[in-house]
Amino acid sequence: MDFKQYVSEHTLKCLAGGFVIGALVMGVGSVMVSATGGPAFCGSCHAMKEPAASHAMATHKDRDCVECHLPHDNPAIYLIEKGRTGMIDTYHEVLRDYPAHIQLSKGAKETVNKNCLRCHQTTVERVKMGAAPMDTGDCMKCHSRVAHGSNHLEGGIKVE
Amino acid sequence: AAAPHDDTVKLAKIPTTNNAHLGTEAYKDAYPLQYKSFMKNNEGAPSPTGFGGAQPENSHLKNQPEMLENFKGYKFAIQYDDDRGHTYAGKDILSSKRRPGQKGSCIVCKSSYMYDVYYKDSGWDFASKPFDDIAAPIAADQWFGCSSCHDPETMQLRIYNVGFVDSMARRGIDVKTASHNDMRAYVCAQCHTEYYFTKEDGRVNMPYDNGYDAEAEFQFYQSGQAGGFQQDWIHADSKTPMLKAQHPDFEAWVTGVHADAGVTCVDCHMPYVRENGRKYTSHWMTSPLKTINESCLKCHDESAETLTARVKTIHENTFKLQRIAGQTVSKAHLTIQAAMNSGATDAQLAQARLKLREAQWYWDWVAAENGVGFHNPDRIMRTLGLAIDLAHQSIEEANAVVKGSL
Amino acid sequence: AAAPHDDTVKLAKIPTTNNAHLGTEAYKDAYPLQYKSFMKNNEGAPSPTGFGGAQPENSHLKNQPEMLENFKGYKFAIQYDDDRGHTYAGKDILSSKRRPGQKGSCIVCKSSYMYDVYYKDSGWDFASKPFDDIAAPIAADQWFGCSSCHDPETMQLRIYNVGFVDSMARRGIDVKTASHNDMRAYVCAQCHTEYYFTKEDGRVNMPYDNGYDAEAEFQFYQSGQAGGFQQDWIHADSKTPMLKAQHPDFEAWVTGVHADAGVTCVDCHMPYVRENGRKYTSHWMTSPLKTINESCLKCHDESAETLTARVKTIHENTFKLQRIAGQTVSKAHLTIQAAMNSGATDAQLAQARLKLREAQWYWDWVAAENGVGFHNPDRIMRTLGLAIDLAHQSIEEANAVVKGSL
Ligand code: HEC
Ligand code: HEC
Ligand code: HEC
Ligand code: HEC
Ligand code: HEC
Ligand code: HEC
Ligand code: HEC
Ligand code: HEC
Ligand code: HEC
Ligand code: HEC
Ligand code: HEC
Ligand code: HEC
Ligand code: HEC
Ligand code: HEC
Ligand SMILES: [Ca+2]
Ligand SMILES: [Ca+2]
Repeated sequence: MDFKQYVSEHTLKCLAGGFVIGALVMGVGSVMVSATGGPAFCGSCHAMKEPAASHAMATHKDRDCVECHLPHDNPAIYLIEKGRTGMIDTYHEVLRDYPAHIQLSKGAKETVNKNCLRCHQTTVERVKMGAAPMDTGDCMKCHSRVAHGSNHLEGGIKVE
Repeated sequence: AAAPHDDTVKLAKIPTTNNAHLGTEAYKDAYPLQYKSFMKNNEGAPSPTGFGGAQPENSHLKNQPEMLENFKGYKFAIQYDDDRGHTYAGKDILSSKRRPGQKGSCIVCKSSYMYDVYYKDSGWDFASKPFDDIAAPIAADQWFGCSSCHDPETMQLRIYNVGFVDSMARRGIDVKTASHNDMRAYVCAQCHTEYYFTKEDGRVNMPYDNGYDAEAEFQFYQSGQAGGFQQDWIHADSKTPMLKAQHPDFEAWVTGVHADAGVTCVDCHMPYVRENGRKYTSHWMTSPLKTINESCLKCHDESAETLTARVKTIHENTFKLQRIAGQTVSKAHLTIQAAMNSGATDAQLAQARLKLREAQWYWDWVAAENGVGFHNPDRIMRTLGLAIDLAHQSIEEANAVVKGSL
Repeated sequence: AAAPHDDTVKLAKIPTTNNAHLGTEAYKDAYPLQYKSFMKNNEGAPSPTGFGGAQPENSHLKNQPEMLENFKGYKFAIQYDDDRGHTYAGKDILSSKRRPGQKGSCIVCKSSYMYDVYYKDSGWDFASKPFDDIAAPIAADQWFGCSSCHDPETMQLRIYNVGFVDSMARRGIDVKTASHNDMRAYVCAQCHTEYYFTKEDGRVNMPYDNGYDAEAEFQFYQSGQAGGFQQDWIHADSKTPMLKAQHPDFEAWVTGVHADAGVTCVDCHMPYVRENGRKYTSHWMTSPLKTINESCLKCHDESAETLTARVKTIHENTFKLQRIAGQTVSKAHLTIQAAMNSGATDAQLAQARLKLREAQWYWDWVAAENGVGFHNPDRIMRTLGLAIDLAHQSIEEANAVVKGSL
């Protein structure tokens, strides 16, 4: 029996499992929160191996995943979002139905962009994108590789 | 839509006395970084690829002598140079041997005086008046200034060339509501495009109605969509009614792979640079390979050498076919002339001339485009392939009229 | 150098009785994932671009009827189909109307039987023997098997086509010490390349000595570097000694933008895929657009739609010039034939024939290449531009001989 079959026959169990993980993350204290935001934890999933490996080669290797991928407007939203995305991730990880190359959803892009500005506001504040990055096609239009290196390197695919 | 920095950058009040706001000096103190980099347009360095560059007197007619034949009977056979920095726009039109006899419409893409003074006052009236009268009041500093791209009051990007606004409107595109990213191309497109002067009132118009490529634009001219305008001149040797193509940089780019990815003229030709850790927009609009780090490597991971070599390869492939196309077109002019000398009638030569007109249009579209293929390699090469085929067909046709054919 | 996943892949002992190791069935249990995906090569789906695809009886001769004229007098005018999955390699050569009369050399790229049995036994001797004799012992399963790319003992990638090894050596490249990345192209290149059979002993050789492009390869054949080999056939109508170009996929790719970046055939045509979270190499070698997520989006940020549309655009631009080139070449054959009928001598037609030979070579180089432009757009388009120019020159020349010219 393959995973897909397993999950479709035990959908409720799996969702519950995902929920428990999400709830755990939300419920446990700040120690747990910081322990589950870095490459070691995030990179523990199959789906996250490639992003983690490419992140390890990038200029931002010293920044935790959540520095970019979770909203930092206020702690409550941070925790809710962490739980919500954690459940989605877990669900698809178990199903193994995620695409060969995961791409950021629109909302996830906005989150990342806001986080770029969190650190780099001063650098960009005198040019148009300082106030509204999404309008210029976003930071990723030019800097998509600062965080995850690249598969475009001369010499072919490095991250495999 | 297109504020260059919304609330983040201090807006300065630019003086308007003597139309100082149409120049550059008036902005010097308020925007020293942009001003300083704009002045780099005075530098005259060659390009690392050996194509283009910004040297003075880099004559197309010398590098591609077939142009002397192809433009025979038209001003472009007298002087036709490679473009250089924006700061030379006024100087170069005033000293060009193509200037004498021109109309006011020629100032459209050389100074926003066109809009801020003449158009605001009396619409396109200036376009049909003698060039020298229209150019006289424009001071050296006002030929190409910050106002060519910025609204002097808000410093937002703007399109002052009303001809471009109207032409885009006919395609259903309202440039007033364009996204910020699109504005980063339109602000260049208003000048870096094919255009013609309408027969009716001499205004500038673009042949975009059927599409942006060379074939769609040719169809525009052929089908009477240009109103009374039918040709730029009659060729001296072949007596063919000819079209001159002018710098379709925008049209070449817009269907290419970079436009697909939302990469605009500004991203390559005006990259962000830094002073004291803060970004500003480079105002040195030149070959991006002179600033390859900021212009290309922010998106590309190839080495500067690999990338430069690739651009050069594209240039070489393009130029190879461009020369063949141009020289075959020359031969077609001479063949038709020889047919005329042998007594062929206009009716007999109609087909050969029509093919020559189309062939030259395709060749010129590429020769006049400034990316030497890079802005859209396979599209440009297709256009050259058509030129070569049609020019030969014209030669064969003219021969057949006089000599018969197998 | 080229271990597939080095120590991570468990090595199985593959039986060699009856040369089972030259087939696929013997590997089924040891490597089920690769075996299963290899069997997908039996699927016959069209490509999303409308070009290429893997349908049976997708006849080039029907889609480009000009080929009937251009290959007149040669087997390719009888049957010439688009390629399909590797599992058909044996079936298709055995049923091809081009088979009768061929030599043993034809099995080189259809089965590693060539190397593992014949070559190991007595070198290139098999190459000049009758095809049917040489093919007889090869079982259905052994025509194209895992051993076409893998050393059956080590499962490392290997190059068994000694002709390719020798030809690369003449360029100073020792494929035995190639990097793993290079092997991911060479393993395909050994078959997906232009080749000829030497006059001397019928062995397979590649015309790489002067470079990989169509112009360098033509120069190779012109300058006598191919030894006694001078032409593939004499054209039935124009009596021109012709060259047939064959699938120069490797040569097209190797000077292109993807090769620059180290992107190999395997990266696109055999992407990594997953089963139960573990990666393996897809062995369904077909249009990468059928697996665009794995093949392209791992590197590209554009959407699947944008990317497919872009490939299609490149195909369309290429095919537009390819048809023009092919049809002009046809016309040249007929024009030279007409000149002969009007009494022109071989000496008078020498120039016209030489130009036609070169023109057809360039056209065919692209028509036989399988990427329809994508593997190297501007290089391919340059090659077509040259074909169009030369074919017309040939027509003009032949006309001039008989009719004179202006
Ligand atoms: C400095 C900011 C930053 C950090 C730190 C970061 N990322 Fe990303 N992440 C990005 C950006 C930017 C993208 C979009 C890349 C693109 O568009 O190609 C992205 C994309 C992704 C994607 C979508 C797949 C892809 O490659 O585009 C995943 C999954 C991901 N990140 C996971 C992670 C994980 C796991 C970590 C920690 C190991 C991490 N990220 C650390 C900024 C960051
Ligand atoms: C349980 C395994 C697992 C863990 C742990 C995990 N991920 Fe993921 N992640 C996945 C899967 C599976 C997907 C693909 C979901 C899909 O197909 O939409 C994914 C998708 C993503 C995306 C892209 C989502 C989108 O819609 O744009 C980001 C960003 C991401 N993960 C970041 C992280 C970060 C940050 C962490 C650590 C806090 C993390 N992941 C931990 C399995 C995991
Ligand atoms: C948590 C803080 C933080 C976040 C979030 C962050 N950065 Fe950075 N960034 C840094 C620091 C610190 C450096 C200096 C390099 C270093 O020491 O890691 C840096 C360096 C850079 C550089 C220069 C180095 C290079 O790779 O070219 C760029 C460009 C950059 N960041 C862009 C971005 C973008 C775009 C994002 C969002 C995708 C982003 N940063 C998110 C902290 C951050
Ligand atoms: C249109 C292209 C483009 C976009 C969009 C863009 N950048 Fe940049 N960025 C650049 C270029 C070019 C440089 C390099 C300037 C230099 O090296 O002087 C740069 C440099 C930087 C640097 C400084 C790097 C260093 O070495 O110190 C940071 C930080 C940065 N960008 C952050 C951002 C952030 C945050 C965003 C989104 C709000 C963004 N960028 C959007 C083009 C872009
Ligand atoms: C050929 C067009 C053009 C000309 C001429 C021009 N600019 Fe700009 N300018 C731009 C573009 C494009 C931007 C980027 C705007 C954006 O993305 O919003 C820009 C941005 C700016 C900005 C915003 C900050 C920054 O660096 O991005 C300032 C200030 C500015 N220009 C001042 C000037 C001054 C002063 C002059 C005359 C010396 C001038 N410009 C001439 C096209 C031009
Ligand atoms: C629609 C905009 C537009 C109009 C109208 C226009 N130009 Fe230009 N001109 C340009 C652009 C853009 C360039 C630089 C690109 C190039 O040279 O290809 C240029 C370059 C030039 C140059 C320098 C290079 C050369 O060709 O020698 C001269 C001189 C010139 N123009 C004269 C004229 C004259 C005379 C007229 C009127 C008949 C005119 N221009 C009308 C846009 C325009
Ligand atoms: C008002 C009309 C106008 C606008 C707007 C305009 N240009 Fe130009 N451009 C010209 C003219 C005219 C020249 C030629 C000047 C000369 O040769 O004397 C030129 C020359 C150039 C050159 C050649 C410089 C060299 O080094 O050879 C580049 C590159 C260029 N423009 C890019 C741009 C870009 C990018 C934009 C938009 C940000 C832009 N232009 C907007 C009219 C314009
Ligand atoms: C992806 C990058 C890119 C984009 C986008 C782009 N260009 Fe270019 N452009 C180039 C390169 C590269 C060259 C060739 C420079 C060389 O060979 O030195 C070039 C050449 C030119 C030249 C001639 C410069 C010279 O050296 O004489 C002009 C003018 C020009 N481009 C205008 C434009 C305009 C207008 C647009 C937008 C409609 C545009 N470009 C979009 C990269 C770009
Ligand atoms: C903002 C991002 C960006 C910038 C800036 C940029 N490119 Fe690109 N370039 C792309 C994208 C996206 C593609 C399409 C292929 C891909 O997805 O990687 C591409 C494709 C190319 C290709 C292959 C296409 C072809 O026509 O052969 C070349 C070569 C290239 N770029 C060179 C350059 C050079 C040179 C510059 C600077 C003058 C430049 N690019 C600037 C994003 C960019
Ligand atoms: C047309 C060439 C070709 C044929 C035929 C072929 N393979 Fe492969 N195979 C490859 C390539 C290329 C790789 C990737 C090797 C690398 O990068 O090291 C590979 C990899 C493998 C691997 C290593 C694991 C993996 O998935 O990357 C195994 C096992 C394998 N092949 C088995 C087989 C079997 C069994 C057959 C016959 C059913 C077969 N191959 C037929 C080209 C081929
Ligand atoms: C150097 C390798 C090589 C040699 C030698 C070779 N082929 Fe092929 N053959 C290929 C490749 C690669 C393909 C698939 C690509 C293509 O069809 O363009 C192919 C495809 C075919 C096809 C299917 C498509 C079609 O053309 O109808 C037939 C039949 C065929 N070959 C017959 C032959 C015959 C007969 C010979 C001997 C005269 C021969 N091959 C010699 C490599 C070769
Ligand atoms: C032993 C010779 C040989 C080798 C090695 C080889 N091929 Fe082929 N290839 C062929 C032949 C022969 C055909 C045509 C089969 C037919 O049409 O009957 C073919 C067909 C194809 C096709 C067409 C499939 C379709 O769907 O239309 C693709 C794609 C292809 N090969 C890619 C590759 C790649 C990638 C490699 C290397 C990993 C490779 N080949 C290695 C001989 C070879
Ligand atoms: C960057 C990706 C890429 C690389 C690298 C690449 N190809 Fe391709 N190949 C393509 C695409 C895209 C097509 C067109 C497919 C279509 O239109 O459906 C194609 C078409 C083909 C076809 C015809 C398939 C069909 O549908 O009939 C063959 C055979 C082929 N390639 C062989 C090769 C060989 C051999 C190499 C290496 C020497 C190679 N390719 C390198 C992407 C690639
Ligand atoms: C391993 C990385 C990789 C893979 C896989 C890959 N590409 Fe590319 N592609 C590149 C690079 C690198 C360039 C050069 C431009 C750049 O640097 O972005 C490029 C350029 C391109 C271009 C612009 C060049 C041109 O010729 O117009 C297109 C289109 C393109 N790729 C399509 C594809 C398609 C379709 C596929 C899948 C069949 C594919 N690529 C697979 C890395 C890759
Ligand atoms: Ca120039
Ligand atoms: Ca096929």
